[in-house]
Amino acid sequence: MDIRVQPATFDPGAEANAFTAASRGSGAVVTFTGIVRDTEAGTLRHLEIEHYPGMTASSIKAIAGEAVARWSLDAVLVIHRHGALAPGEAIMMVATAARHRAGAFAAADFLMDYLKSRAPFWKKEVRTDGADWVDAKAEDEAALSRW
Amino acid sequence: MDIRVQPATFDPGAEANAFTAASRGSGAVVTFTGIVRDTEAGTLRHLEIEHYPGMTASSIKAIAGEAVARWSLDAVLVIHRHGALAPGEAIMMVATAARHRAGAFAAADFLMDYLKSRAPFWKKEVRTDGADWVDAKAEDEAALSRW
Amino acid sequence: MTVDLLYFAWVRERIGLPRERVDTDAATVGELITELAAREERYALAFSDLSALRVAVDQELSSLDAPLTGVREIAVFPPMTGG
Amino acid sequence: MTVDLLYFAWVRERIGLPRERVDTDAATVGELITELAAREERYALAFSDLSALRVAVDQELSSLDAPLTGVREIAVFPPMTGG
Repeated sequence: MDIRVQPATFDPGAEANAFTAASRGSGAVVTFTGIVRDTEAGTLRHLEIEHYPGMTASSIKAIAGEAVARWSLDAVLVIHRHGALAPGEAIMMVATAARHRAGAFAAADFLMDYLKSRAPFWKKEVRTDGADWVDAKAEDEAALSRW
Repeated sequence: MDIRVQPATFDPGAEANAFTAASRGSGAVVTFTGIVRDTEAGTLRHLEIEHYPGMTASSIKAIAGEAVARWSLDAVLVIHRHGALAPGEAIMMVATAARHRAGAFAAADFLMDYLKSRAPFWKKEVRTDGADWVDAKAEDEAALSRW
Repeated sequence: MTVDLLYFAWVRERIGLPRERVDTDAATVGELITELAAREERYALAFSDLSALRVAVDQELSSLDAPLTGVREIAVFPPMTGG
Repeated sequence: MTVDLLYFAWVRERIGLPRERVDTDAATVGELITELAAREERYALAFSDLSALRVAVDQELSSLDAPLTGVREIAVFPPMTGG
């Protein structure tokens, strides 16, 4: 279980390859990468991500541990950035390795749903025309009921 | 839509990064990588993958086109190898890019289910103690009914 | 009792502080929040819609009816938007 | 009529050929397969369990009751195991 909360950029492809190389015996690796999207109008300066340092890593570890147990994962990786992120930069990634594809897919999907609504991160859009905290979506909260 | 059927090895991480860089505007990228697993007993020499050249690329294109339309994907990539593959090598990968995570996950999951049972590939395990064609699994056929 | 209060995102911005230590006789997290809201306008503003608030007690997600006994750290924030 | 037959995986191995051209009066893919199975032991072996066979007609997945009229290429193979 590899959990990293950091301001620094990371290379999703290199991380995915290292993760796969370390999980020999797994037949299936799923990755999710979240990327900063510009606004429709192209006004985004950056996304500011705040987090709760005392709680972030431990809450992600708890979520990841549940995924490992539930889908018998061989390995799991979560990287989540905080601080100021420019459009096009990777915000975070999740990778899951399992013997078969169903477990790897379900676990990555589950992890994303929980990271969206249960890990202590908050996003603020800093635009050329103002700044606003991103509202949580009702559909993200609703997605948790799938699990 | 980038569809490749090839005997050559490929670098899943580099492909994922290039795919993500080309899909600016997408907030979510999901990848699946299938890897040759050794047998429990460690007897696998290689996996031999046969395909139907006249049909392979066109059938994958049809499946990928359906995924793009159904989940409004910004981009889709499918790489599938054939020939002799050693344990630990990547067999294939799928990548999907969409505005939000739900579409990217569903489309990648869908593509894998269809590639498993509807793209003309056949796997043979060549082991130190013999060789056998891999049987299709009832659960793989059943998985199609999800879509 | 004395408890450390942490604020995040727009709760932090409205209150104007990332953290503070408070003395309280409140029995629950909800009572403490109501007590603060009555104290100053900026708290009233931050806590005006309780349904928009989430709380963590000693770094675990919790709820407004959580008792304060033995608690050292309480965080108050909007619904999380990670991922 | 004349049609190209392609075989893959263990169907190919049992028949001993990757492809061949055959003349037939069969009306459907299924009739053609039955005709071949009656012709030689290796076909009978490859086609003994019709439920284990899949077919493509002119490079599209199809079924045993597909008509042969106008068809140029038929492929016979076990269930696919891609991915």
